[in-house]
Amino acid sequence: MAINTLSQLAVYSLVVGFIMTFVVITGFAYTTLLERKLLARLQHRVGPNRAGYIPIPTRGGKERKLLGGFMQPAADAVKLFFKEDMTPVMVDKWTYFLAPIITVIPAIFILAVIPWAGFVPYITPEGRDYFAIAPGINVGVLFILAITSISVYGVVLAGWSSNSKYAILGGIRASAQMISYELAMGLTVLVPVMLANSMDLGVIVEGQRGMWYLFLQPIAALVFWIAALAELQRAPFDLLEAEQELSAGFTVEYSSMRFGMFFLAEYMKMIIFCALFAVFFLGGYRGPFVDQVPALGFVYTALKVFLGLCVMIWIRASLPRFRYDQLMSFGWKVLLPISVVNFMIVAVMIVLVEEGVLGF
Amino acid sequence: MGDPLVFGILAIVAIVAALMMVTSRNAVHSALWLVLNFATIAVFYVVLNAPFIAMVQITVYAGAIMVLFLFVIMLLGAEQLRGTGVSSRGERFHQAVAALLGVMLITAVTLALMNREGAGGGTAVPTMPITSPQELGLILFETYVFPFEVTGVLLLAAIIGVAIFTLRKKRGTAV
Amino acid sequence: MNELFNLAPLILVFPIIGVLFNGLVGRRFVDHDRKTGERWSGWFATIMALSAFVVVVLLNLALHANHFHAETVMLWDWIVIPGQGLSIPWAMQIDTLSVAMMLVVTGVGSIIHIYSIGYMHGDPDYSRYFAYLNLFLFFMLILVAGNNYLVLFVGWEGVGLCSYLLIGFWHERLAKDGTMKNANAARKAMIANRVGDAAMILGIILTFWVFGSVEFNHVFEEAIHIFESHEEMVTLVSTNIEMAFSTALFAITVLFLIAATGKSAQLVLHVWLPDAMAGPTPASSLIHAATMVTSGIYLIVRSNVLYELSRALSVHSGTISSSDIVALVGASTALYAGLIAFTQYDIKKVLAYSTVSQLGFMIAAAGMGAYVAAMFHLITHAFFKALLFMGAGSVIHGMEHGHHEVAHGHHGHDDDGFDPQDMRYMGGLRKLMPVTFWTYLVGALALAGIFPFAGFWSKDEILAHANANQGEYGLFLVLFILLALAAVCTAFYMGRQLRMVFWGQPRHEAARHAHESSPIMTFPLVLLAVFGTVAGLFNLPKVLTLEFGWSLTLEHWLEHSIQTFELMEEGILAHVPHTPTSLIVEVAALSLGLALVSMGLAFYVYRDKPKTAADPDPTQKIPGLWSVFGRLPIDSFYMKLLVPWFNRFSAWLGFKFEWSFWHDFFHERVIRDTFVWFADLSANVLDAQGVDGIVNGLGSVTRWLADGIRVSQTGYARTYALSVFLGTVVLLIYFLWPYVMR
Amino acid sequence: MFGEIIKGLGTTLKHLFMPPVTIQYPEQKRPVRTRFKGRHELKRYDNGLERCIGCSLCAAACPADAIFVEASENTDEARYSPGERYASTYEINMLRCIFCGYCEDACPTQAIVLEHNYELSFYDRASAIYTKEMLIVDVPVNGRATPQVVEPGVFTRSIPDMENPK
Amino acid sequence: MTATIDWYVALSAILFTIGALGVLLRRSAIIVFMCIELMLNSANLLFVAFARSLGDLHGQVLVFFVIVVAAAEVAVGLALIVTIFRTKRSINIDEINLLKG
Repeated sequence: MAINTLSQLAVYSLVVGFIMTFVVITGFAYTTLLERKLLARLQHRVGPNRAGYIPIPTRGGKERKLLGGFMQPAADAVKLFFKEDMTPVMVDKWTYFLAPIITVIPAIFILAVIPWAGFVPYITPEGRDYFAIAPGINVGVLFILAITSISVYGVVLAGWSSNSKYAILGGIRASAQMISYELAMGLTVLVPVMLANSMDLGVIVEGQRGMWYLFLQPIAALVFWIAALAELQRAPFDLLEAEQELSAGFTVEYSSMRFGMFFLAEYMKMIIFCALFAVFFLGGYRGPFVDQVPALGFVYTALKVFLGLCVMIWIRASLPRFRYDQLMSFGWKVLLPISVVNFMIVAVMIVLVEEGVLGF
Repeated sequence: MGDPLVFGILAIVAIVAALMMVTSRNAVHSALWLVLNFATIAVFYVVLNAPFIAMVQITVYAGAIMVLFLFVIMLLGAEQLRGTGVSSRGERFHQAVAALLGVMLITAVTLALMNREGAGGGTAVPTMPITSPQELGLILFETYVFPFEVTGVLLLAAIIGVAIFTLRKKRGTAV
Repeated sequence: MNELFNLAPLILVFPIIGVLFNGLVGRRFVDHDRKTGERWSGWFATIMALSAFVVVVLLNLALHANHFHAETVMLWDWIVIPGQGLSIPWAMQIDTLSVAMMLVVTGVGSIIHIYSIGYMHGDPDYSRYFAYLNLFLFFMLILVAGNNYLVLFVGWEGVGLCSYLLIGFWHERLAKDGTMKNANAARKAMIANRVGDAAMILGIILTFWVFGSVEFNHVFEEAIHIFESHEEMVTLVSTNIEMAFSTALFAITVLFLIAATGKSAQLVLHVWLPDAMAGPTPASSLIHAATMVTSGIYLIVRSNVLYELSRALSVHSGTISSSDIVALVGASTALYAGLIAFTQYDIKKVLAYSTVSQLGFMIAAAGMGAYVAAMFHLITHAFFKALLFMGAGSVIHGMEHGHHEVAHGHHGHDDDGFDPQDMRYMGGLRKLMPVTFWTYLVGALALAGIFPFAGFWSKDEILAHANANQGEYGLFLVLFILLALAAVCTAFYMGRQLRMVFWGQPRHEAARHAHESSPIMTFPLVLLAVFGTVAGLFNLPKVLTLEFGWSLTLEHWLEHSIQTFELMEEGILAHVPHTPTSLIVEVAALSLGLALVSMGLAFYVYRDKPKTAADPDPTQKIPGLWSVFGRLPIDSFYMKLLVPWFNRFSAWLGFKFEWSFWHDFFHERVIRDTFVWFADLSANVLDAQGVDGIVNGLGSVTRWLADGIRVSQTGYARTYALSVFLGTVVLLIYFLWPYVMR
Repeated sequence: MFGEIIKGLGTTLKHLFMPPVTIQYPEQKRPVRTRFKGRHELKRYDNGLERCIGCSLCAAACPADAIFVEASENTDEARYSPGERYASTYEINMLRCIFCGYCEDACPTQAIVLEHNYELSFYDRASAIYTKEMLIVDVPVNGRATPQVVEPGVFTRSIPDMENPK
Repeated sequence: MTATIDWYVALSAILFTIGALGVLLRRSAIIVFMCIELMLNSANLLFVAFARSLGDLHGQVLVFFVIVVAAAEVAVGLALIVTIFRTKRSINIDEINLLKG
């Protein structure tokens, strides 16, 4: 099926988009399970193991419970859907309703440019560079930065419209944090862009044929990872939900599936940022034999995303939360200077190599 | 330069958003409508084969400028004007003149467009490939490198200015 | 042209940023919060120096990429007089010679910056010091980077200024006899240097007159051109005076030599350098040992074409050439200063005379035509002499701390005339300050010319040069003997110093309590010690038949900017003294042997002397040494004969001419009275009636107009916006009118 | 700073490979400590008579005001407890109770004791009020259920010396 | 049929007029400010449309500059509004008439 016309493109995008969104939403559900289970194990616990186990009878009348908890996400979903959806009296209605939606949409948007695999012949025989909803966009990285900057709205509006002090404090904290770390992240993302000489994520992945940028630019990778954690509001940067101070930050007045949508957005963004980290620094869908069997790309991407998620959860289990002023000064006085200097060094090195003064 | 259907839908969204922005009572709602308007214009940019500018539009306008607006509105608690304020003399006159000028502007542009040679939209438009950031960057850093540096200085001046404006002395009143 | 050359102006920009920072705001930082302020002030300056160093390294890479071809980076037209043929650009010449100097200046400079952070800790004028240091780097880089004599002269004066400022850094300090020791030392340096600078100005003027330009390349091309065409006479620019070419060349080169004797402390203008040790030790290390004082050598090496032409002309006519004078001055300075160093007790003064002596070596080498050897010795000397000075600084620091501790231990313990710089109070510091000791030892061995250290190779190259060419040039035998004796002296006084400072028993309580300096001071020492050990590799000669890949690196490197080599290849110059490219074993063995014997002798003579600080020095038994050299003959000559007469003349000028005639008569009567009369006229007549009337009238008119117009200013932003919008619409309709009305 | 972060991550990673300490609660229960203060129980004497005499001292001692006691007269035909009176109503509001144990201390007959049952859960507020029927323990093996018909004059006095009535 | 440059000119004119009327009619300084942004955007749209129509990129570069300048302007403007609010406790631009003649 060659894609020639606009309508075919639209159909392709719709189909792939639907599939990817479905996959990621399912992934979201099981990421919550992964988080709960792994966190439990890191803390000597077992985690949820009641919903949906496979009973295997053993001798002696007892039964072993296999895969305990694999229906837990479904149970959570059912719970969230059937909880009472409360709307406080003094909220700004329209904004209050819009905020969760505005939070989820950017998370889904970023999906569009992520290359999940190389060129897969069964789906697209010709003309496509890699498998994504919108492949071959020449401003892919900018698109990501743009959409990330949009996602502040959900937080700000949720905080403001709830008409609650906790909520607005949480919202302002969260958005200040996101804006601060966006700078460092944007500057760091430019490092792979410069190395690959393109903003197309597929080209960036292909640029890592020889060596992952992680090894070429460990500092950039570290800064990106830290900034991504801050952007996701994950531990140790999860100030907005600092339970001790703000109860739950901007989500405090939300309940039921509206609250669930904030949750959904957070976990989808976790998956997406892990995928981005893989694309920028871990060689994306590339791995052994991927040139012969492009479909392997899905497996490699999934593996790398899984690895990233595990590291995120591990970090959450290990590190205590930052204080707010520490967070801000870390972002502005440490991370930003490091990324600026690193950026400048990389730029100078690239020029020197191109001028032939330095040779590799 | 775009399907008429696409243009129509986008144009209607843009105009409605602009109108709602101007007429909303609540400043936060105004800001949100303006964000919608900016997003629509960004889509226009994509339609006009300028994806880089579209992304800059979203990043800077929607992502930075409007968030700044929202911050200020929320921090000042200035969603709505308090009190009636001073009613200036000749309020009606002012409004009438403003409206008249607006109508004149649109009329003039419409008349000019209708009377233009080859009006009516049949003109052939030169095809332009989708702008790549590289091309734009080359122009920016070769032809316009001096203005580019000047904008850098401008931004620096703005940063310093803002810092001085909003700096509160430890003691005493505001500036 | 490689784009990297465009970075060249940055080497001036970075230091000047440092100067501005430390000069304008550094002091506030330091006064506000001592600890953080010092960190900011010191490290900011250091980072600026390091940045300049990085840029120089990049320039170095650029030269590599450019196959060592020199590049001129034009900054702006500096002095242009249209129609007179005078056009002096402010341009930077980036060639191998200037980059070699820049590497030394910024590299050693950066290390000394780091050292200073520790050394100057706690000084009330911390930031002023770093401002001076960066200013010095700025001017020094102007000096070595300029592409003409005038820019070089700007740097020349600038470093002189910095030298003055840094020598007098503690200008309030008084000596024990109440004289303003430091301030006087600074003045002395300034005045001694002025003599050389006057010669420099004359030399530049003469250069311009003879060659019509001051740019190095033009001057040299023109000189070669005249030489080749065998013109006996040259016409000075824009005059009709004619002058013999050989005379002109002789005059120019001798004037430059005098300039060099001023800056590089050669006979008879050397007197300022030992006194300059009053400044902070790192400054002595940077300015008065490693970089500034070598600018005289740089000047001569840079002008090598003129000196070689002069030599060639004199060979032709059989007279003594200016190059020979250069070599003689250098060699005799080397020996003279070396002998004086025997009689000094101040640890820094010994090093200062040693510097004078080593500079004599370099000047002698340059005079003998061994330009590469001169530069080689300059570079190695920069490393180990900076190391020695900073080591001495570390020792002084340790002694001061020790003294402090002792003084705290015994309250009311009176000061017994203790001087932390006096070697007679030291002794046995080997164990107490191990890092300082080992690095100092490396520096001393390098200076004395002991085998694998850097000084051996560079000094040996000079001696070998003198030895190899003595058949052709009779004078070189004399030079060889003088220099060999100077080398012996070097080894002896370094042995003496090592023995007195680091071995034996402590001769004062302070020395017993001395302790090692902080890591920020010892780290630069170690760094420089490494360089002092391996710097010989830069220009290793071929040994017998062995030839290493890196042999003669410096020579191959400098070949591209010392035109003498080209002249020789092109056959324009027939007789040029040539440095042997391989090691001459006899000379090397002789110099090494002499050095070892001399050093051993020093260790033997001082094995247990002096026992106490008051003991006489063993070398006082040598007749003539202390009675002649110990009394500093040239200093005494200046003080006894020149200064009193000069003072008398100044007093006459001051009292009679300046005061009686100029002030009392001319200013008071002629100028003041005339002015008073005129002022009276303007104030009472012109101003009161004419000007005031006009101004008041204008004021009334303006007020009347303003009263009318102010009604339009409602103060409402919207009204103004409305008028702007009105204007917009009107303009739009005006432009669209042809379409609208069709 | 980074060294410490890596150290912390290492510590948690080490714990990933240790077996979990979780106890599968409804199936497995951990025994509580002997002095654990759980739900109250109203005790009986060996012969089946209730210890509580309805004196309301526990209600007076309760800082949370969780106990309500109403006393009635004993007769020999329908005897609940030794002595004159018994608690005809005894209610504890478990939502108010803070399990401080003051009632235990106040009780003159050691009738009320905080035992080890901690599984207290309710679907509504009303069911959080535990009545006497819910609190009182089962009749001991050799005893009889209350009210008992007893010989007159035997149990005329309540028993403050904490002994079973003879 | 395809959308031509005329359509964009018309759309831009409409947006510009709405923005201008907002500036003239609203009293809240913040909304006035937002209307100015709207006017800038209508001009930007026209730049890009003409860049497309004329087939050269300089229009887009200009838009880039306009956006940068707008960012600086908003930062300073909002700082001004905050400062004014601190002293006057109001952002009604009709109350800010110190320059009245």
